[in-house]
Amino acid sequence: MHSVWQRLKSDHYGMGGLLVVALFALATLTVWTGLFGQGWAEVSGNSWESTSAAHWFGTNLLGQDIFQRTLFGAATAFEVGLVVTGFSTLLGAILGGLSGWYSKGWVDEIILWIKGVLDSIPFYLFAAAVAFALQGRPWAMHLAMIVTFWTTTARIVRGEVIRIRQQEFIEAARAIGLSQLTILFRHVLPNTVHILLVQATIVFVAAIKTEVILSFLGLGIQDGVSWGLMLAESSQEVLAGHFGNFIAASAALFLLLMGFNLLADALQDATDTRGAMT
Amino acid sequence: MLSGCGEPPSTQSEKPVKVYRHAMDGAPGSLDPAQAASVYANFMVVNLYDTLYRYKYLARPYRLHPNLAADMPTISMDGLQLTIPIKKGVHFIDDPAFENGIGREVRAQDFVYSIKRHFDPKTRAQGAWLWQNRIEGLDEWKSRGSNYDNEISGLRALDDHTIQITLTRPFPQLLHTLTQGYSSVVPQEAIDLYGQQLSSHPVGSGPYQMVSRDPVRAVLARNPAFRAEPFDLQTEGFDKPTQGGLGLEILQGRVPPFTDRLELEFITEDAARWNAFSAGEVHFIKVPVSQFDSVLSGRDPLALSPQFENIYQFRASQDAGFIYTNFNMADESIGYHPDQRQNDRNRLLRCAMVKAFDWEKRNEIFFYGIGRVFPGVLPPSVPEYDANGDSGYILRDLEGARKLLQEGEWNEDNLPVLEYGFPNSVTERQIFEQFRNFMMDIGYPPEKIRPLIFATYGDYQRAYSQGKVTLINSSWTMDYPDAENNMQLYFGPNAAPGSNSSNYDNPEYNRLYRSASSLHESPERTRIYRQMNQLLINDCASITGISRTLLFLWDKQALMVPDRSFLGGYYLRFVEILDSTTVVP
Amino acid sequence: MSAPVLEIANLSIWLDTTTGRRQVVDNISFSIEAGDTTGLVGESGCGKTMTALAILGLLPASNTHMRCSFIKVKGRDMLGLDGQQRRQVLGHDIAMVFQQPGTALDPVFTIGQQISSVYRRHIGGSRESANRATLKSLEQTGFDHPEEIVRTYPHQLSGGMKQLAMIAMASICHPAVLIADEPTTALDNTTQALIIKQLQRLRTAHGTAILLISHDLAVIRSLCREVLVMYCGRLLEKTDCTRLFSTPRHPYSAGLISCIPIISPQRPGSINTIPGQVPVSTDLPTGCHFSPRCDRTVDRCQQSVPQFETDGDHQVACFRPLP
Amino acid sequence: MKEISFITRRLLYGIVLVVGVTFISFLLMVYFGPDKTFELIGKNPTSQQIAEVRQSLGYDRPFLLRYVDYLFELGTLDLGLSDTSGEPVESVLARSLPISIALVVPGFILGNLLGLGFALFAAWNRGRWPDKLIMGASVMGMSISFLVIIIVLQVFLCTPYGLNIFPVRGWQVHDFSSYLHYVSVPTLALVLVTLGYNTRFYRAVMVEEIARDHIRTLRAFGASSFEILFRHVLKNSLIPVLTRVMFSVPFVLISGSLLLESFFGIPGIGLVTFNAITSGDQPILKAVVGLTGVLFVMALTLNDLLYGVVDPRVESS
Repeated sequence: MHSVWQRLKSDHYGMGGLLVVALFALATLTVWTGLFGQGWAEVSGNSWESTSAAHWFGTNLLGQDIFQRTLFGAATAFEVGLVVTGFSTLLGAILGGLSGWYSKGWVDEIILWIKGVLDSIPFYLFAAAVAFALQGRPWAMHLAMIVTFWTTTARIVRGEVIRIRQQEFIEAARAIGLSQLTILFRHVLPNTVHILLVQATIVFVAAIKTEVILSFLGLGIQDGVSWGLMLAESSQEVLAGHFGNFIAASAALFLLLMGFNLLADALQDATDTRGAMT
Repeated sequence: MLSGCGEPPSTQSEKPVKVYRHAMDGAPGSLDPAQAASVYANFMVVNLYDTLYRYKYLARPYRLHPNLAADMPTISMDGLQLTIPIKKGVHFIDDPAFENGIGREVRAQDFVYSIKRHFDPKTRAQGAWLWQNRIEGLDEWKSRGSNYDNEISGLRALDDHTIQITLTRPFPQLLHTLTQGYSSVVPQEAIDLYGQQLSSHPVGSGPYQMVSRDPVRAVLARNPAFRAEPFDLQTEGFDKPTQGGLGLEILQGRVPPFTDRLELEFITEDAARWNAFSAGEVHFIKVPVSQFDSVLSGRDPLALSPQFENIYQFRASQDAGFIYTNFNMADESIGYHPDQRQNDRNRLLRCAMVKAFDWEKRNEIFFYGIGRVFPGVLPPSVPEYDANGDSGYILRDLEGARKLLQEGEWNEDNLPVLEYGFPNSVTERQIFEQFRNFMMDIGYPPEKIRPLIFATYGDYQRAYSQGKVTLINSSWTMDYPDAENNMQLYFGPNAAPGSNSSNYDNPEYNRLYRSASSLHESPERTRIYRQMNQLLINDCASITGISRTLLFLWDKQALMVPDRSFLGGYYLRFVEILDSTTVVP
Repeated sequence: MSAPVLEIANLSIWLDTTTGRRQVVDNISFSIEAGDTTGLVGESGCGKTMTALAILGLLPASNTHMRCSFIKVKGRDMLGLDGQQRRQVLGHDIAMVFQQPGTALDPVFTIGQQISSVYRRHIGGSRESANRATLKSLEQTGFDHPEEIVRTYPHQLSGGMKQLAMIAMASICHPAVLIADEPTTALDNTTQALIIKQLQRLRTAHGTAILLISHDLAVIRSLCREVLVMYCGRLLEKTDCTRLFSTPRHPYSAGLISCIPIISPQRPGSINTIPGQVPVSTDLPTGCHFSPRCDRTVDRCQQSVPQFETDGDHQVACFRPLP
Repeated sequence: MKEISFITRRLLYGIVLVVGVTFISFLLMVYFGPDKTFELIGKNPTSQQIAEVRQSLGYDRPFLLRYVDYLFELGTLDLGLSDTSGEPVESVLARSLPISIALVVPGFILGNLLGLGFALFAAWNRGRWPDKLIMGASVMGMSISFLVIIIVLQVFLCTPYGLNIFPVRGWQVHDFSSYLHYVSVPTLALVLVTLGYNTRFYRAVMVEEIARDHIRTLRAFGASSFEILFRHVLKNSLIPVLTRVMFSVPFVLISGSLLLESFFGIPGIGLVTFNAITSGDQPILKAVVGLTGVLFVMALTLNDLLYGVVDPRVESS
């Protein structure tokens, strides 16, 4: 991990991405700790006020402060990103690990079947279905993403576990009589951490993008603000000449996604040991 | 035409096709008259089918006029028996459902059959409530198994061209119900052949027939066999001072429908609809509120911007309905409570919330400030509207609201958690957020007013129909031009799942409603209605209401007086397009 | 002897890694004459393969740097040729056989397609003549049923057959020089012998000069006339094959030779090793790279780099060579 | 024989998958799904009327029975009537599916071809400025939301606030020029949103292929860049490329067209699905999910079979 950080540090684009992500994370923290963004719901001005010292990005139709809403949107994006990434990575690691460890066995077959089924349902339909089934529950969106996003992680982990399983130190662990699951969780899965890290950044990006689209469609966030909701409002507003919501939400979204994409790239390069071969 | 200028002869012989292109802000669902519940479906159904009566094209207030009926009904002395003659020689359109594919004559029996359908569970009909418990023998017919061979004493065809309806009790609104798309005449042959698919395969005798339809548009073509009834300005209620500038005079004596083809575009997004109109893709639009600012040059009086004056006609119209937010009175946290003290406290809370509600701001943000705010359920569009009514109910009074809260010993900690329901949409969410802001101004903690969002309108309806929503944001569109239609919204027995979504149940109100139900519009009834309205206000059962001002804009090429309320789709047959000689292949 | 067909002068190669740039080949020069066989021997990672790739101009441009006075094939300096001209030389005048026959052939084309496209590229002519040449080349390389082989895909052949097919491909244009990079490493003993036999046939039949790269002295001895010993990117000894085995002069060469397991019932299990380990190329010792592992090291060895001392045909880079 | 057993095995697996897909989607979308009862009911209903509507919608029947019916419907392609318009679901699909195909095909093909082209160019110039430029642009492309792309394109190309040269909505296609008129902006949007992903994916594939030993062999034997790229690299990368293409077809058709069609008011399968979601039209939802599942499994199976054509290694393994 230390060498990964060393290599990452030498990647300027990656560090740039990390900086952007860190800035957004900081903004999120200020929202969570109650420093900023608390006035997202409050009407603090008139409709369509332009930018001013009081309203940095102007106000929306209701007279709410767009800057505060953008900040809160960042917190929403991070909240969804963290929860979805955390749980789907965990699920992907465990199920992918089991699947790879018992590959060709019935455990593997069942996990592959579940994976195949989930992969076969168009995502937005699935998200809508989950939203129906969990009518109005705020975590319906999270659940829909977690349940579908683990499959890619699991596929990658499975391949890696199959590879690691054939290595000598695993034979050694077997030879000294460790149980199957102990070997898997103590010795095999920890060796997939670098893959999980890269995959987690990719999932994070996907989660944010999906959150925005689901919220846009009204299947996402319930009470709160999301950049997707701001875009949904703006899709009608831009034709009436009001660009505040649109510019704020799309710029914030672009910056954060760009940051994450650069970081994901850099992480991938930094953890890829093949590049170092002669 | 350009005849003699070297045009190929074929174009001379072909009559140019006149097309009227209309933008609708929603798509109809089923086009089976028995299922024509939405404004949009009704709008189309009355063009595809015939009803016994319609409203006069130009007369305001709305006045009934025979459509398929040959005349107004003959009514018995007790007012319970109506005899209605229908026109002879009216034919259904040609369709494979009929023998040899040729449309047969429309008979009185068809009308009887069409009303029976609403009482047949197989139809999945939605109009039964109009006639339920009103017509002699109809409900019994249903309980005996909806067998079409069984006769109904109160709904009979005396001969092929005479209908007799016998009522169980006076029903002043009956004729209005016979203008509804629900009451359209449907041939049994079509049901036999198409069954449920009649909804996408209309077979009627209206002025138009269906050409094609998909989720974004429908095309209707003139029914060539539609009865020739020359247009008469006087009969239709032409009012020269208000309607003189529209050029309708040239239509006198001509035979509607004036256009050959209707192209109805279903454009739900405001922006897209406005774009389509600006680009000249449609002749007519109900202007989205977001564009009011660019369309109008003044609010009082309403005036069109100079840049549009030369190309568009313009008309403002009061929506036949209103928008309001009900408290769920069946919810003990805010409505009726068995404990008298708590019951009073709840009323104080409701009244405080009513006072905290800022109608001026609501009107300004969502209705461009030109909606009409009124107290209760008697909007300006009904004659019973009281211009001198209790305006305190719709004025914001934060001080007063706080006082009421104090009186009820309400504070941040003991205020109940309220769930504000709405179906998923951007505007609904904004309306909710504004509502929450209004309440925050009297110290209601925002986290105690929670959104309850439903993926579909049906799910929202189900939830409040089962009493699962505390604050119910609704809009009511009147079915017929009679205030009775509004008063029934708070009639106790109509509680959820009925239209009384507030579950308001005031014995006095119920008694007055019953006593007025057999009355036609009259000073006595007006007095009773106003009294009921005041009861509602005193109980603070609902934050109500606002009636939208609609703006219609249409191309000067089109001669028309558009309508979105009771006349609805009936005006389409009278639309004329000038110089529009688009030949459609 | 005839004129040299392959001459390399002052070749140095650097490789960029995440930990920085490091030198992997340090100023080596040698030449091979027509019909001659030269072995390049050394431990894995000493720069043998890099040298071979440098000759063909196949070093990856993105992470390697090369400096060289000239690389002449049949007298033409490859470094002075443009891409088009160099492609005409590659496969025609100089060809290469790779270490991993399993991956060196394109899996989605048949053997026939791959061999005949080399012929058509360099010799031209019709499809039929290319097919004929392909069959002939395969037959000469020892395939009994070449007409079946041309239709097969690489994965349908064994490793040895793939390597033979590679040789058929390399020899179809009768190149003047053939570089064989560990051609037998991945194969079993009998197949090894078959490959060596084919290489010998090439030399005798077409006068092809062969540069055989291997870490296996036994293979070198079975084929080569001359041997170059390489260690950490430098040539340490260059001599006649028989002389190297009888009287190695560089201590490293001597060590290498003593490491060859001698299969004899009298002395079971006597395997010598060179003490110490090959240094990491990022952390090469100053002076003679072998000095830390050498039992004859003197101070001088750690201070300056020994140059080739010429003793007739026997060249050695050592301050204290073995007698 | 081997091939037949291979195909049967694939098909069997496909059926098992379809059962899973239909079960999950049925459970979520139908059993716990939207309820149209109160939308299809008249005002002031009696409890009897509510029961009648529920019965006619089939809501009152036991879960398993409804599920089995669903499988039967899918199997016989007798998909019932839309709860909203009353049209047979088959005819809704038959009308909307071709529109969606016509809508997404140009963007899909262009997005993949351009992606392949850029990827080849970048991979061949790996590490040099064309590579960096293309990769940088791809990352930017990947970072822009589909929503933003659509809104911006619509405003700039389809409204009086921009160039106003394309229609803002609709699909009145009757000849090729009107097709171009309606398909251009959605195509552009689709290309912009997929190009970044495609380029990166294909470049990764190409880079891996170019690094293979047999490419070095080709260069050692004097093959030209053109021959290497277009004959060998391309053919070798066909498997990952085809896999990606095959697997994205059902999703582009449903998910991709969902946003495009609802924004541009195009009456294709995406809009139909969107409307079905927002109005709770279960027969349509059931059909769309079921058929996509089947389509996906077919793509999966076809993909495996195509491997055999493209990669000689598959048939014997």
